[in-house]
Amino acid sequence: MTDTDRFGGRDIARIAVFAALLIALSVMGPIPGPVGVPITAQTLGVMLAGAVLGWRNGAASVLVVLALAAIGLPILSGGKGGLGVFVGPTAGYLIGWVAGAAVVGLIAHSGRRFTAWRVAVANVVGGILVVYAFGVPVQSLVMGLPLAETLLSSTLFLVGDVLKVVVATLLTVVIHRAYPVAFAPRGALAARH
Amino acid sequence: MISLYRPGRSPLHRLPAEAKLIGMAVLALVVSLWPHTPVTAVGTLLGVLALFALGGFGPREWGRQLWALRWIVVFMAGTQLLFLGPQPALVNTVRVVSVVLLAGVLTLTTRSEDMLDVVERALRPLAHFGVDPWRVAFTLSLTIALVPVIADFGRRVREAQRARGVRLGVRAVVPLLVMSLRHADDVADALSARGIA
Amino acid sequence: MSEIIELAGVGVTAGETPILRDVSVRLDARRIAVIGANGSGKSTFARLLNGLVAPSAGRVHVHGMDVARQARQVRERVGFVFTNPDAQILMPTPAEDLALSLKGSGLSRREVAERVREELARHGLAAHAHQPAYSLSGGQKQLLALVSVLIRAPRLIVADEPTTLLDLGNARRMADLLIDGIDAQAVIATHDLELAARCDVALRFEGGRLVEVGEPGAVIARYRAEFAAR
Amino acid sequence: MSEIIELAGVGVTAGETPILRDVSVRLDARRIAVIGANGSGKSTFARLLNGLVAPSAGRVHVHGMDVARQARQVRERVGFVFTNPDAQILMPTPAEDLALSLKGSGLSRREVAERVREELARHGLAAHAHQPAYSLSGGQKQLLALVSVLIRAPRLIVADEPTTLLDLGNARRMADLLIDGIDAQAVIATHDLELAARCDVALRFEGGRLVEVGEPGAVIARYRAEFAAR
Ligand SMILES: Nc1ncnc2c1ncn2[C@@H]1O[C@H](COP(=O)(O)OP(=O)(O)OP(=O)(O)O)[C@@H](O)[C@H]1O
Ligand SMILES: Nc1ncnc2c1ncn2[C@@H]1O[C@H](COP(=O)(O)OP(=O)(O)OP(=O)(O)O)[C@@H](O)[C@H]1O
Ligand SMILES: O=C(O)CCCC[C@@H]1SC[C@@H]2NC(=O)N[C@@H]21
Ligand SMILES: [Mg+2]
Ligand SMILES: [Mg+2]
Repeated sequence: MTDTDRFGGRDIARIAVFAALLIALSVMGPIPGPVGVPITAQTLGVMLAGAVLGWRNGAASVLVVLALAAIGLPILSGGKGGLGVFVGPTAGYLIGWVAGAAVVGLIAHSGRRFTAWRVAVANVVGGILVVYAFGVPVQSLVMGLPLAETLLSSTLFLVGDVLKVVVATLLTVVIHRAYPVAFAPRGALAARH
Repeated sequence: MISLYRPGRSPLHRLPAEAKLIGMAVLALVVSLWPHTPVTAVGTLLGVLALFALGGFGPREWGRQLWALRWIVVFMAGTQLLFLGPQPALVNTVRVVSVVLLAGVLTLTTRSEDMLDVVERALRPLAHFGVDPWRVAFTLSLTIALVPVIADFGRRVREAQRARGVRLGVRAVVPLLVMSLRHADDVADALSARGIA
Repeated sequence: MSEIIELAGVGVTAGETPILRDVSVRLDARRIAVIGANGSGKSTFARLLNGLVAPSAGRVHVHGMDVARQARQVRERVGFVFTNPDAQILMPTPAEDLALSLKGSGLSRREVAERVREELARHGLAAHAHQPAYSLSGGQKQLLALVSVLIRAPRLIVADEPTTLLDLGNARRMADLLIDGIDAQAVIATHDLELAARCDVALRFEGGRLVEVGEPGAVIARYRAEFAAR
Repeated sequence: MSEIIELAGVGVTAGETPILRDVSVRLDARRIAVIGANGSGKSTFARLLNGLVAPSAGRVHVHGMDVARQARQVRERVGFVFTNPDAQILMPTPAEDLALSLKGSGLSRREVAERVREELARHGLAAHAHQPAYSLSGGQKQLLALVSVLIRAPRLIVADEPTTLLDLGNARRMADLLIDGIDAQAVIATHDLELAARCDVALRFEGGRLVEVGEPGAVIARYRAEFAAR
C-alpha cells in the first residue's frame, strides 16, 4: 500500500465538508413520495458528491453520512436515522448512493476535459441506474413484493430523478466555472503545497 | 448534534453496544426468515414492543416510532393487498415494521459515541488493508463538528440573497459549495499543521 | 424622502435570550459609526435596518418606511455589505455577480452588460470581469461586494466590518469610498476605530444596550478609556 | 536547541507565479512581527515555517531543523494558529478538540482528560468544555484555537492574523497572551499594528520581498508613512 493510496488530510477535509453539506441539504426535508419511499434532495447531493469530488472522495463522503445515520444521528431526510433505516425497505437505495456517487465520479472525471454531457451521462448512470440497481431488489426482497411490481412502482420517482439529473448537471457545470480548483485531480491540487 | 439516543438506566441502556448489535442482528434475521403466520407476526410485533418497555419506553414512544413508519406501512399494506391478498399483506407489513422497530430500540438505548467506538473496533481487522480505524472515526467526528459551520454558510448565503433582493433558488448551492470547498482547504491546512493527517 | 433612521423601544431576542434591549434613537447624520465590544449588538443593530433581523419589540423606521411592514421597499432602498465577501458574492464571476444585482431593474440585457462594464471599470476591476471571483484578492472581493450593492443605487448603505483583513492601503481606500465616495447615507459597524473616527456620529453598544450616541472622537475616547481602565 | 529561524535565498512559486522571492533572514528574537500590504507574502512566510508551504528555492531552518527534510519534527515543535478558528477547531466540543491535540502524546485517557481540564480552566473556558464549540463567541473560538496549539507545548508559535474581528478587550487579551503569556518563541503575521509594535522585531514584506527587518516602531512608522505618501 503506497502512501498516495491512503486518504490524506486534504481528502479527509473534503470528505467531511461534503458529508456535512449533504447533511445540511437533507434538513431541507423530504417530499413524502406516493410509494412509501420519500423523494429526497439527498440524491441530488449524491450526484454532486461524485461529480465534484471524484469517485473515491465522493463515495467516501456519502458513506460517512450513512455511518453517522447508523450510529443514531437524525440526518437522513425527514430527521430519520438510526439502524432502522438499514433494515427497512429503503436500505438498498442508501447503499446504492455510495456506489452511485462512485460511478458518477468515475464517468464525470473520465476523459481529459470536463464536459457537461459527460456529467449528464454520469448522473443518469450513477445517480439513477446504479442507485435503482441496488434499491429496487432490496425493496422487493424486504417487502416481499415481486421485482417487476417493485420496479413499476419505483418509476414514480423517475420524473423527480430526471429533474435532479438536470439540476445536478447544471450546478456542476457552474461550480466548475466558479471554483475549478475543486476538480483538479488528487495531488495536482495544491499549488501552495 | 442532537442524537436519537434517549438517556436512561434500563437494562437495555446498560448492555454493551456490541452485545446489543449482535443480538439485534440475530433477532432481525430470525424475524425476517421465519415463515410467519398472522399470529406469529403479531406476536413478534408484541415482543418488540415488550423490548421497548424493557428499555423504559411506553406507548407514547411506540406511537412516535410507528408514526415515522406511516408511509412504509401505508404503501406496503396497500400494494400487498392489491397484489398478494390480505393475509400476506398483514404478515409482511408487520414483519418489516417489527424489524425496523427492533433496530430502533437499539438506537434509542445506545449512545452515538459508543456506537462510534464499536465502528472503530470493528474496523481494526481492516488495518491490514490500509484502513486506519482512528482516521475513519476522526472523519466522522470532524463531519459532526462541520455541520453547524456549513449550516451557517447556508444561512449566510440565504441572507445575502435577501439583502441583495435576489432569489437564486437551487442555484444558491453554487456559492454554498464554493464556500464549503474553500473551507475544506483551510481545514486541510489545520489538519496538517496540528499534525493529524 | 427624509433620510432619517429611527428606532423606538426596539428589542431583539434570539429564542429567550435578549440580544438588544430597548434601543431608541433618531439619526439623520450622513455617516454613522457603530462601535462596541464583541457580542455587544453591533451586527444585530445593523441587520435591523434592512430587516434581516426582526425586532421582538418596538419599531424601526428607515427613511420614513416601517422596516417590518414595508420590507420590500426597504430592501430596495437599503444596501447591506457583509463582513465576509465570500458569502455575498453569489455568482461565479464579478461580471455575473453585478449583473445579478441588476436583475429586475427593467434594463435590457445589453444595458445591464454596459452598466456592469462601467461599474467594474470605475472601481478598477475591469481586468477581472470574467475571472472566477474566488481568485480575487481579499481587498478586491470586499470591493466587489460593495460595488454589487452600490450598483443598485441604494439610499442607505449598511456595512458590517467592511475593513476586516484589509491592509492600511485597502482599508483606507474602502474607508474613502464609504465616507466620501458614495452619495447614500451610511451605517458602518466596525472595530476599526480609525474608520469610526471619520464618521459624523458614533453609536456605542454594550451588552445589547445603546449606551452612547455622539461625536465619534469623544465616543471612541471613552470606549478606549474603558478598556484601558480594566 | 537554539531558537533560531533562518531562511537562505528562499523563493516560493504558485505554478509559474512567484509569491516570495529570495528571502534571506536570521531571527533569534522572541517576538517577531510580520507586516505588509495584502498579498505581500506575510501568510506565505508564516506557512513556510512549519512546512505548510514548500520553498521552490533556498532553505528554511527552524531551531536547527530543516523544514523540508524534518517535516515531522518541525510540526511537533512548531504550532500554527490560523486566522479562521472555525477551520482550526476540528472536534465537536472544546474538550474533545484539546484532547485531539494530545493524541500520540503517550498520555493515558485519564491523564489527557486531566490536562484538558487544566488548560480549559487556565484560559477561562472551563464552563464551555462540553458545549458545541461552534456556539462559542468569536473571541472564545480564537482563544480555543490558540490553546489547542499551546497544549502541545510547541517551542515556536506561528500566528496568522490572530486578532482579526476581535474587539479592543479581546484583542488585547490575545496580544497579552502571545506577547507575555507564552514561553515559546512567536511569529505573528498581522495588520494589527498595535500588536506588531509590542514585538521585539518586525519584518516588512512588499510584493513578495522582505524589504525591512528591524525595531518594530521604526518599521511600522515607515510602513505607515508609505501609505500616507500615496
Ligand atoms: N441568531 C442568534 N442566536 C443566538 N444568539 C445570537 C444570534 N445572533 C446574535 N446572537 C448573540 O447576540 C449577541 C450580539 O451579537 P452581535 O453579532 O450583534 O454582536 P456584535 O457586536 O456584532 O459582535 P462582533 O463584534 O463579534 O461582531 C452575541 O452575544 C451573539 O452571540
Ligand atoms: N495557492 C496560491 N495560488 C496562487 N496564488 C497564491 C496562492 N497563495 C497565495 N497566493 C498569492 O501570493 C501572494 C501572497 O499571498 P499571502 O497570502 O502570503 O499574502 P499576505 O501578505 O498574507 O496577504 P493578506 O494581508 O491579504 O493576508 C498573493 O498575491 C496571493 O494571491
Ligand atoms: O431516506 C431514506 O430512508 C432513503 C430514501 C431513498 C430514496 C430513493 S433514492 C432513489 C429514489 N429517488 C428518490 O427521490 N427517492 C428514491
Ligand atoms: Mg458583528
Ligand atoms: Mg495573509
